[in-house]
Amino acid sequence: MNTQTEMKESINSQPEEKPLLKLKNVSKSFPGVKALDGVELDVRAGEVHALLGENGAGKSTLMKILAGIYQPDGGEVFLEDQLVHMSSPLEAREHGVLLIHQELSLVPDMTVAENVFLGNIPRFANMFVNNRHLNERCGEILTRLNCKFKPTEKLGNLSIANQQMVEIARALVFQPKVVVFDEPTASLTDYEKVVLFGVIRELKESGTAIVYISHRMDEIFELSDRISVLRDGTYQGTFYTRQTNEDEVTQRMIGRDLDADIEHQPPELGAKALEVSGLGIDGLYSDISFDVHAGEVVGFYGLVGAGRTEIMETIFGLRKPDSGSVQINGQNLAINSPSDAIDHGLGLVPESRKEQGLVLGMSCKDNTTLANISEFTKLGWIDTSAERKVFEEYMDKLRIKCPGWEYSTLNLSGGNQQKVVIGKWLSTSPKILILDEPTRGIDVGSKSEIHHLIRELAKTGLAVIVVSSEMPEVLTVSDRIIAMYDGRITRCFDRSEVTEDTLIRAITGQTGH
Amino acid sequence: MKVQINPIRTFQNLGKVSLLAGSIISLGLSGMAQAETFRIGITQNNVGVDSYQTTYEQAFEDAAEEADNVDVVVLDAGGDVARQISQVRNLIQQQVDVIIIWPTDGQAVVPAINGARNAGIPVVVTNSNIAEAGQPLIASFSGPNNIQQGAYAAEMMCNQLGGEGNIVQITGQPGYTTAIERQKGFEDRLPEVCPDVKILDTQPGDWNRAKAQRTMEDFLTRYDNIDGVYAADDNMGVGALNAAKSEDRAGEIIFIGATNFAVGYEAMARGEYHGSVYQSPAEDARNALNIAIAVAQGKEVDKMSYFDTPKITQENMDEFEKPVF
Amino acid sequence: MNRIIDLVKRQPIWIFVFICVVFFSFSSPYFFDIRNFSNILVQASTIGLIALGMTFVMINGNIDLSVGATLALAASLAVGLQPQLGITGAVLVGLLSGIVIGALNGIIAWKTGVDAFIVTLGAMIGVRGLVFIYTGEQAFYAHDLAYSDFGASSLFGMPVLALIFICLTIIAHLVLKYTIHGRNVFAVGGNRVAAKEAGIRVGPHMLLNFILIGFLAALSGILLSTQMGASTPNLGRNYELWTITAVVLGGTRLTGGFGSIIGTLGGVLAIAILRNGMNLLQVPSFYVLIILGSILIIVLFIDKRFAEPQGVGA
Amino acid sequence: MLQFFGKHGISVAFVLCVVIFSLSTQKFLSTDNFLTVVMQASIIGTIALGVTFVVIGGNLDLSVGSLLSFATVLVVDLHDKVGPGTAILLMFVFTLLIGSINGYLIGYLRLNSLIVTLGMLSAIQGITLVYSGGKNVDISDQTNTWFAFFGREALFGVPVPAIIFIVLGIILQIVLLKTGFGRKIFAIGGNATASLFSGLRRNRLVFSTYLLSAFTTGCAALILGSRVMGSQNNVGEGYELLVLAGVILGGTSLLGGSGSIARTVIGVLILAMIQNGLLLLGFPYYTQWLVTWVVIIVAVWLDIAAKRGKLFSTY
Repeated sequence: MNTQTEMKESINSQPEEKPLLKLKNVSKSFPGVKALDGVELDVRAGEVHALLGENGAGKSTLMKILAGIYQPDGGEVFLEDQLVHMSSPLEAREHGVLLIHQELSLVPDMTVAENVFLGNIPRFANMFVNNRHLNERCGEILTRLNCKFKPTEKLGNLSIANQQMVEIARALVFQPKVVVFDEPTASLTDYEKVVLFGVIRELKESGTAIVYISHRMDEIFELSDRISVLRDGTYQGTFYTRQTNEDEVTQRMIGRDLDADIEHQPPELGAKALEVSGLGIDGLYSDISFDVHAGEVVGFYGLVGAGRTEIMETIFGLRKPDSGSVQINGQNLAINSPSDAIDHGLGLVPESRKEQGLVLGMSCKDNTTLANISEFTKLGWIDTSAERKVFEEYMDKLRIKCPGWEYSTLNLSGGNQQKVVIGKWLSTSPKILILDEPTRGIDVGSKSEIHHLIRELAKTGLAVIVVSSEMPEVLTVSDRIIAMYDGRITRCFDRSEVTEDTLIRAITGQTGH
Repeated sequence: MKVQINPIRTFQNLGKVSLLAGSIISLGLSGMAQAETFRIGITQNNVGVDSYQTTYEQAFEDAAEEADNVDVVVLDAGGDVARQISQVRNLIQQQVDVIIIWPTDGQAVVPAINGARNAGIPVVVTNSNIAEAGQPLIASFSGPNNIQQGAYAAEMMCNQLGGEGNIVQITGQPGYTTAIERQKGFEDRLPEVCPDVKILDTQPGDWNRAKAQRTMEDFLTRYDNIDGVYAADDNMGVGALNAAKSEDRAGEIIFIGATNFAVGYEAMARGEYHGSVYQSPAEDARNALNIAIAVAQGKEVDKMSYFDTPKITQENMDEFEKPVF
Repeated sequence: MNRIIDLVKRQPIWIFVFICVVFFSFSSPYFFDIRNFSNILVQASTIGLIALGMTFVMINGNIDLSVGATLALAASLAVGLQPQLGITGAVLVGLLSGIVIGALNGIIAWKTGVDAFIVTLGAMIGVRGLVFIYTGEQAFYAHDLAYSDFGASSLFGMPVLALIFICLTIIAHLVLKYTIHGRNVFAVGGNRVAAKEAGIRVGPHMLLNFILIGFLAALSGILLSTQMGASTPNLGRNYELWTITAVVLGGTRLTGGFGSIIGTLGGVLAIAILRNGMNLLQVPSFYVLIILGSILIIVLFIDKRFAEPQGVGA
Repeated sequence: MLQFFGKHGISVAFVLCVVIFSLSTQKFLSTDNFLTVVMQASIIGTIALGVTFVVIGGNLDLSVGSLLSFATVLVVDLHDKVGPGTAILLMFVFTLLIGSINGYLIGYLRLNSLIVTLGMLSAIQGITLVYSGGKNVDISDQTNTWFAFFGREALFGVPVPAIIFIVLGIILQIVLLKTGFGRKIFAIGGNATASLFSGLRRNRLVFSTYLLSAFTTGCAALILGSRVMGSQNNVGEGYELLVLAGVILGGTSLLGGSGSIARTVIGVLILAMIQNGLLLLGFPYYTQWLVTWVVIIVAVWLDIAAKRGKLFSTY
């Protein structure tokens, strides 16, 4: 792709050798866990320094130390050769170190400008808000970022991607020396990524040091100058991006070889499990028709906001359609609630596992049996030992790393949390399983495990729908891919006929096949 | 002349929907008949908190219906001083001829009464008196002599105990003049008639039977030698009796109350309850209304218009009708 | 014109206030009268002053249940200490007591991280205990008539209490809308973590708002006691509930991050006008309770129907 | 240390209360007094059992005080009119009806529970007054009615109110921990959205928690009505906050998703002991309020501090 070559060229402009930010032998412990153990890092002005590691490897902890949210137990942080102690985000900011969160830390009810200047609002007479100055300065920054929205817009009305831009705008207010990006593309589509990368490139050229944290290997290789790898809280070395390759860093990161790519055999199609015809909700999506057979995986690919999640929620009984029908196993069924859906053999692994997937305060076992607790009860009484057996069965099958069935899901890593959610649905013995962004924010190792799992499930005769914003993912797991744009299905591909280019065209509305 | 449609009855017939309509009708009617009549406004303490106040309100409205020349505005402060003050303000603004006030608090309503006086509206205090400072401001007080009632209770207690013993006292709501006066009357009179009767403890029962019952339970746990209980009204007195009965100690204790309630009257008939003070809310209400009318007509009235509240005991209870509340 | 429509959309409670005014004006000859309106303002001022502070605290995502007890404490001190300290001294001590209780709530909420609901529920019970201990269950009377004269006085034909309420409402509106502190109130309530990481000192910020509401509750109690020339230990019971009701009617979101002083003023006036109007119509007090309760629920229902988009039932 | 207090703080406080009061007054540590404490706690405690379910489900119920007044007035008033059996039946029918209004507004219409139950607090008070016409209600023949069983009698030397409280407590603790219903209540309180996505019928579950709190309030009204053999219209005023204080003291989080009936029972008993002990020591009744203030905040603080791993918060 175009951008790739451009990026490669820009690296030729040699970054300065002197580190702007240097971490020496940094350690941090939490009760029972050693999160960081003797980590080294040096970041130079004008470079993009990628930080790579599985979930739980200590990236977030390191990042929070940089941003002054945590203080290290041991080791030193140098900024421009000065030893610094950053005991709060405020101090970190004063030192010129800024963090851009994975989970947006914005205030939805306030305006864009107020968010951009949060905690730093222009004032007069030391007490009052200088509204004109506020909006003008914000306007300048938005122009610099090529943003189309106004400073006075309410933040909550913006798309996730635009909110991400507001986060970045916020960092620019301080003319920072170091900007830390934590998974900035997690909720962005490929198209929006391009815009973001442009901004990062601009920052870099103006001499800012950038720490870029991501799970996505392609992004890291596209964007970064150097890569540092963490594993289990320990430092695994730094590599020049040009002199390494995906296999090497992956090996460093997970300490083992990833399974080879999934082989695709044409699926053994069973009966038509799900047939959707003419489904529509005014203002969200319209005229959605497709079917899924037992034993196949259908991928839904499109931009965030294309209506994919809403369709799945409708099928699952969470939304009422204005038109159309859903047939399951050839029967026309009215599904008015998730419990109806479950009764008819549907399962939905939702988009956001922390908000929609898990009751975080409950144990792994309790979460696993939540969707079909009635099957474990006799006259209202829960048969705990039957529950445990089922949980342990899925713990083995899905390789969930969980210290015990009583263990709270709150403390599991993202990948293991997602596996618990999948286990929950598998324990209901569904006929049709919908997975919405099943690997968002999950490290490479778990991701590949989940991909394998999806293929295996299809082989056992399950009908599977995978909604994803990542092209590699849909390409890896799907037998067929349905592309969506703006609430409509633009094209339906067989795996054999799909190319990256046609797929991109289909989801950006360029439907000239 | 009957101008006031009893809102409660009207609403019970018409239901909640026509609630406001009902009021409008009643107001319209009263407006038509206004020419020759006095408008008397009353703000009560807390109707519904016990039967005495509710019976009073009904008796007041009935008496107003019977009288030829009055039109009444009946308000209820719900026990909240601030609300009572704003109700007095509202009555001043409506320019009623006389304001009757049943004080939520003996002292806090004084400035409001002063405000009424400054607006040229005479004020009659009913049932529970206001503080000394307010006395020059009011036209009259109509109600029971609560100090006297406390003293009566002390005398009855003394008689029943035969001159010596240990007693506990359950008072009314703290800060409320009736409660303060009954306590004062009791505590002042007791040493005069019976120097050997000792008050072990005093706690409030807030005019509430359940609360008084609970307070008595605590007394019973704490003291092994309770010979008598003085409760500031029968409602609380019966609560104390209940507590003693459940501990099987009722037989050894003398119960004296005030404001004879039906439950107290019945307990007295069963021989479990020993003395009280007979006080009729209907008489209380009629007395207040009559004085207010007299004030409105410009007649001379007594500054202190007490109505009779005699002692009632097991011996003389046949002379009294069972209270309706 | 559009601005007016917009305002009505954002402040539905004012439509309700308007309807009430029209309705009562037609049903009672005493309602539409400048003296009645100033009565309503005086009546609204007690709950209203506390509600100003409550708006800050609730937009902050907190709540304060201890205001009724604080009000009683301040009133008792301001009246009870007059023989020793004189009016000015006693009033200052009363105001100080409100600030101290507010600061105590704020510091506990800040340092322990216990939810404000629980912190102030405890204070609501405990401060009432303090009132009873200090007063020995007695009502206090202000012997100096100047004290209660103040409560009854007027300036430019308006009762002083109403003027104080109006002035403080305007100031509170300006502070919330145009100062840095005001802007931070929304930031902290909208996203506490984000506010903290943006360098807003969340703890001290919330402390300041608790002090503000403590001060306003004390002021409200003292002004109420000037109307009575006295204080009673039971003063202000259930006021926390009516204050919260007024603020919620005014559109402030319970979870924080959204609200306005204008809305709160509307909520306070709505309750005061309803009470006043129903008094004038002689609606029996039993029904007043039912009507006020139902209106609260109905307004909440309407607000939810129109304010929130219908989406996934989550 | 902190972890220990977080986990067992409430039990420690309970033992501490017993020890302190026993050492300071001889009357405290006796079977009689203990039964008095349990009996006095039984009304608030019984209500608190149902409210614990509401709070675990992520909501609040401030209307229970008014509802207690309503139920007590109803059952006492109907006792003489239709006989005790029918009176109890009708009382439960109407109490559950009001509970279902709460449940409908909060469960099905999704209105905020604090405000709805605040409105209901006022409305139910009004309904009670309209029903009774503002008068006290009494049972005329207090000795010869089996209605006396609930509040005045004892089985094997244990007062019936205490038995109702404890037995109901045990049953509901089992329901909470061992049944699918209890599990689902934890789930909706812990994460309503995830529960919905897991096919739990949130509407119905929230609705049922309010039915449950109305039911336990009805049981409390039986005890109260039978003990007093009469009722005033404001008899339950302020109970909602005492109930809530007991639930909070028991460590149930107001955010929902965690809590326990057993700990609620201990919480309510501690409050009752503080009251009883201070009275026995001769302190005025209002000193208990100060102690309650301190105890509530310290208890919740320790609970949170244990979860946080640090005594002080960091904002």
